[in-house]
Amino acid sequence: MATKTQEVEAKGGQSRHRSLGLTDDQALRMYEVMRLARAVDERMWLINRQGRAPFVISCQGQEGAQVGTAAALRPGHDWVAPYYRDAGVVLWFGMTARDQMLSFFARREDPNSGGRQMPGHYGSKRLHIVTGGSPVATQLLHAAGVALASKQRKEDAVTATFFGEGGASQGDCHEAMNFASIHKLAVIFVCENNGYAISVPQSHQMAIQNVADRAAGYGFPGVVVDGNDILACYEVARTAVERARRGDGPTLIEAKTYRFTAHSSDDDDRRYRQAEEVAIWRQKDPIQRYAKYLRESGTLTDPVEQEISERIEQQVDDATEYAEQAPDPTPEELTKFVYKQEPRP
Amino acid sequence: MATKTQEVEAKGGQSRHRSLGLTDDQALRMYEVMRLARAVDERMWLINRQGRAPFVISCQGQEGAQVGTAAALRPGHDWVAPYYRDAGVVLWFGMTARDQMLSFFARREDPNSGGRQMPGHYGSKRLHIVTGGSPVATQLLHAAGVALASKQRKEDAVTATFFGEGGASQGDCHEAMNFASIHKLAVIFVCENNGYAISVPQSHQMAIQNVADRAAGYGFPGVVVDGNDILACYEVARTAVERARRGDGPTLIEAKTYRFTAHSSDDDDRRYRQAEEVAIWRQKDPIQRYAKYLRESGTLTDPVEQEISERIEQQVDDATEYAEQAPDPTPEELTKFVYKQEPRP
Amino acid sequence: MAVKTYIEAIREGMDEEMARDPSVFLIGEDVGQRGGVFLASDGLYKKYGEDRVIDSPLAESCIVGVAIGAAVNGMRPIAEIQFADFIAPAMNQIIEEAARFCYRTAGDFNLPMVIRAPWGGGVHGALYHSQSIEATFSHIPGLKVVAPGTPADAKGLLKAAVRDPDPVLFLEHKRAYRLVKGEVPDGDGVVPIGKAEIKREGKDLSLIAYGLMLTYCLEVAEKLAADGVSAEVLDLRTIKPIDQAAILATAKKTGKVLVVHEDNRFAGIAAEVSAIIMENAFDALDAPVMRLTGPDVPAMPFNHVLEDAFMPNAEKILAKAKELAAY
Amino acid sequence: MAVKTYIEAIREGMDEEMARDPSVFLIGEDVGQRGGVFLASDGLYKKYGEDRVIDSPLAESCIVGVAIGAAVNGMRPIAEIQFADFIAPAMNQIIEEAARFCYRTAGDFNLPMVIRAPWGGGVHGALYHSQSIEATFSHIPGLKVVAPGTPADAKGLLKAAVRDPDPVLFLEHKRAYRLVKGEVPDGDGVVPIGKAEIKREGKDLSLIAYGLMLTYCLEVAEKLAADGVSAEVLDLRTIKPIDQAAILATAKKTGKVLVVHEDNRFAGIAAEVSAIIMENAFDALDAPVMRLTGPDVPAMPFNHVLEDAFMPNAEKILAKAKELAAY
Ligand SMILES: Cc1ncc(C[n+]2csc(CCOP(=O)(O)OP(=O)(O)O)c2C)c(N)n1
Ligand SMILES: Cc1ncc(C[n+]2csc(CCOP(=O)(O)OP(=O)(O)O)c2C)c(N)n1
Ligand SMILES: [Mg+2]
Ligand SMILES: [Mg+2]
Repeated sequence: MATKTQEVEAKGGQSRHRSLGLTDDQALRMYEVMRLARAVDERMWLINRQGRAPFVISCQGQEGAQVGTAAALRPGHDWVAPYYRDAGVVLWFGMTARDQMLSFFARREDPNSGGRQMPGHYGSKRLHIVTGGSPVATQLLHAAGVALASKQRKEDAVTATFFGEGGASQGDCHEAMNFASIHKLAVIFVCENNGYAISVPQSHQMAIQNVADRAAGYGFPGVVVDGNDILACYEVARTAVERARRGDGPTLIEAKTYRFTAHSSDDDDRRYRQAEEVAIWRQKDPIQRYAKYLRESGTLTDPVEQEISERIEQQVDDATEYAEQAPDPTPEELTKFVYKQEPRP
Repeated sequence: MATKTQEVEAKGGQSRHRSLGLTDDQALRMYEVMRLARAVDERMWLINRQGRAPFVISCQGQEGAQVGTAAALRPGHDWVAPYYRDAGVVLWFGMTARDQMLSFFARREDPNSGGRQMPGHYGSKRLHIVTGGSPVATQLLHAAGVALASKQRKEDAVTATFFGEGGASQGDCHEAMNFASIHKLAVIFVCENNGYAISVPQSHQMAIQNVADRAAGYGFPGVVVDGNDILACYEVARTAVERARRGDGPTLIEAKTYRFTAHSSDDDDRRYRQAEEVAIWRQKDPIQRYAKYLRESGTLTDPVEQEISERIEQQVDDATEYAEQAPDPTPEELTKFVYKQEPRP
Repeated sequence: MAVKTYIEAIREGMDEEMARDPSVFLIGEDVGQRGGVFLASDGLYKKYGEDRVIDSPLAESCIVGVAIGAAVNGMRPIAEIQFADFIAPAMNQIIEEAARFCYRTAGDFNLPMVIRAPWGGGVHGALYHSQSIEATFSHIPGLKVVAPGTPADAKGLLKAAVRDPDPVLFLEHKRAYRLVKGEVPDGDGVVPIGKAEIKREGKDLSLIAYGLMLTYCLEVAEKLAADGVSAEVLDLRTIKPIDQAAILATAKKTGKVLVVHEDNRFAGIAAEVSAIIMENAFDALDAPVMRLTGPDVPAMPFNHVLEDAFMPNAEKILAKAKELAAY
Repeated sequence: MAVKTYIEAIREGMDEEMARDPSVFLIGEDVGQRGGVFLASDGLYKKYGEDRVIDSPLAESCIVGVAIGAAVNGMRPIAEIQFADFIAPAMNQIIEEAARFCYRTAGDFNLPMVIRAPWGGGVHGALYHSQSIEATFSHIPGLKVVAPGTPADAKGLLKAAVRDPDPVLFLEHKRAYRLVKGEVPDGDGVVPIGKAEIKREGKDLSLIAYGLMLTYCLEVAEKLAADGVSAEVLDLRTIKPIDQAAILATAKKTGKVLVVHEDNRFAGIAAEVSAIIMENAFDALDAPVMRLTGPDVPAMPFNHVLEDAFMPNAEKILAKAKELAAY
């Protein structure tokens, strides 16, 4: 099956982003958010390896799929129910490097959870990011519920939810897609298929090539897209968003991608992945690829690149310093917020 | 989509059963089991309406799908994991009218459960009928597990599991089909689609026409068949069984059918079904239809019909009498068999 | 005040809350056109339309998961699980998601949602239409669990549950639906979550119960009175958060406590009540706290002999209460 | 006898059972090539092949449901749930199916299957990699629940679980995996399910625990001895069926009991132990049975301050034990 990418590349050529209706500024913002997601992540690994923080879980390699799809949404108006890799999604939706680092160091000020959850467990009511726990695929049903509420109130918000191809094996995935389709809900299901659920390769997870093929069994479109081509991701997401806003129901987008790191800082991926395989995918780095396109299309110049790099460096430094020094919660906070009794401290 | 039935009818004409490799005797046995299932069920309603037993749940209308598919299996060698409507399946697999009535009256001798479960909750290790509880769709995973064990031991047994289209909405259905396909297990998924989950019509259960279309999303064939045409059901099941025994993996058979009665004796289907709709389907009674075929093909004569009727009448009378007088369990049995400590009483 | 059945009170409670607040809606299997398999929502589909009374697919995780999402986005869903016995497919959504939303976000998210579940036995429901689930869910921090015993409490607690900012598991005893009748105050009689109530004053011993067992305990108290034993009956009403003060007050008052429930015994609510009294009123006890509960058997069999053997009833409670009184 | 870690003992136990009986197989997420996320099954995939060490899709209901079916058809599956926190999607299969197969068929079907689940906290696992689940599952009749505290018991109970005719939930404490070491008998040392063990004799008070808490209680007993308090330490080992005789024996012997667990308090195992003692040894008590447990908070936060605040440890146990001793 030809991927969307090839089509888009054929169509758009050197000004693909403009032919997709993206201004240069927008195209550059997408680039910067990808890079910021990557930079924060890389810094986390560094700090983790120095023993200054116990746990990292990465977005690296999947930023194209994340930022590309998220960019088709309206932050603050639309909703996202992301999963733990979706640094790119939540940064697009308004989280900051500081937020990321506060969560990484599990500080009291961590906006996701006040230091209660592991990094990667995003949530912010203000930013319309539905809180996520660790059990995979539960968020697909939450997304359907959020979209149901929008429909009940006749609002045009779209809800996008993100998950790995591993999560697609869960019963909740089936139930969510079925429900969203019955009610023609404005949901976009984004499967970031990186080929593995921790160590388990796709061939042991399913007997099909494309998760997207399941959409037909629910009565809505499924599309496969090159997840490392941010503009291709943007394009299919934009189509899905339009469809959803029209009231025509959900779309399943399967973004074929790869994770560059081990599953998490607790994992050793050499036990189940060949170094060659990882190397091949590193060649397809969505950031490099997009940078190349932006340069070739004249959108990204050296001075701009320089500025972006400096901004990111500065943000990551600032965030790290700020968060590392930020206070921990006090032991008394342990028993707070089991129920919604009190205002947030 | 053209149903299998039409094809089969076109192909087989007046001696369809012989062209399917069924002897006259086999064809008549199928007829008799359908009729027995129906007769036992009708008697149960009678007794229930007289207040002599608290609960009935019926096979009526679905006997063609049940006996047609079960007849493609080898009782005692193959396995079934049926659901509560599958009187036709379990009678084909060796249960008797007495067994049915013992369960109906919840007697100690009830082979399914010793009087513990409601009627329709079949189970017999000896007969290779996997015990069923009430939660729908759990049995699909059990069937996958039974088939996995057969595969692990390199045995050629096939496992068929049966469920309503309502059950197909459960996460377990997804997980079972996915797993069975990954391991190419010898499982046949038989969905008896009667258009309703209690009161909820198919249109509120899914946004697609055919449950069978989901099979593609797992990588195995899905077929739609006229569930009221027993020979068509037999044919598709036979194909599925052959495929399974060859080691080529599962098949999903969706038998379109209808239930003639309310969901159970506790239900009032007039709250959600039009009398006309029920009447139309009664015209398509799988037993009448098969009888007509058997007569027209010269397989069923008046004397044979007479014999069958007498045999059934006698069995149902005997079973009712025997079971109604059979002893209840004693209160002491309440606490037995929480664990497998003791031999069966 | 008018006399109503327990199920009428619940239906009225839902109806009034839906009329009061357009963000309240109902979702579940057969709740729409059918009006629910017990007719708890009879008439609401006609009155409020299919957007507010949603017939879901046969999928409990879906029902609860969708309700969570809707609650996130400003609605107040009432999710019906057709029988408590079928709540297990939704446990991941209830235990790992709903119960933890508030805590895991340090209060940023909260879920105003109700999960209604007809529960309990004595209705020839057999192993899968008779179960008690309160211990399982009460053990989970972040959930509130309510189990009214009277029509007035059922209606008042349902209203409280709908208005509560947190997920509430609302247990409706199936046998109480039509058996239990009582006066229900007119108007907006909200009964607070977390407050037990003494349903009968007494001084010799205390019977602590909830749900259908309340009815039986009141019967038993009447019989004990005839024998000259004065029994106090404490109706927990809310199981979680439990009203520890009320439990300790009655324990200290009478010095003898019998806790009654249908749910299995091991690590059940009676064990918790016993442990609470042990820790906080040990010196006030004149006898050990006793438990009369369902046995540790998977559930109530279909056969009536076995069902009766499982089910606590007035006779069994009376015998145990007499044992306690004589201690 | 050699000294081994807790996780080595478990790995050996599986290995030996798989070697002994060809019907034993392992199924779970990442159990194959990866050897499990904790390496509990490291090497088994190579040794026994992919038919007997099955990497399942990411679907817990599938893992357990398939194990049930395989057990029906003559196999003895060991199903691994990667973290106890992720068992909830399988609850319907465990509670409503596995636990009820034997009962609902009056013994015709039984399920020889083990569900292994790494559980407990103190490993920076946060809300979803720290949970305790024993109360939830022990409440369910038809399941056996085992929670060894030493390598020898871990191996011996694993063997017993594999050979048991009924479904056994086998809880492996994550923090014990590498922290807890001990002598493990050579040969086929099966430890019977359902038997507690006194791990240290004493006469002034009893500490009752299981899992990782055993290690802490033994530490505390040592410290108490230095203070002249003789503490008996009873290791439950099996939580369900619970060894009531052993509990009552130690309670009657010392008259003072402290029950310790990480799991949430409300209707937890400590409540059951307290209620059992209340009912059967009331007159032998010199003090109320006390509980030291995890608080009723959804689970252990990631931040180390909050994690420490949640987790019972030797210091907290010691303080409570002194309170009990002084009662
Ligand atoms: C219900 C559940 N079971 C197990 C886990 C443990 N776990 C965490 S991530 C993961 C693999 C997820 O794979 P996938 O969905 O493909 O996402 P990816 O990490 O590849 O992006 C597993 C098994 C979990 N989080 N939730
Ligand atoms: C998990 C679960 N939820 C709810 C029920 C209650 N219930 C029993 S049968 C049924 C409808 C089943 O519909 P379908 O699967 O289509 O089978 P049919 O009765 O139509 O043959 C429902 C909702 C159940 N048995 N299990
Ligand atoms: Mg993946
Ligand atoms: Mg149906």
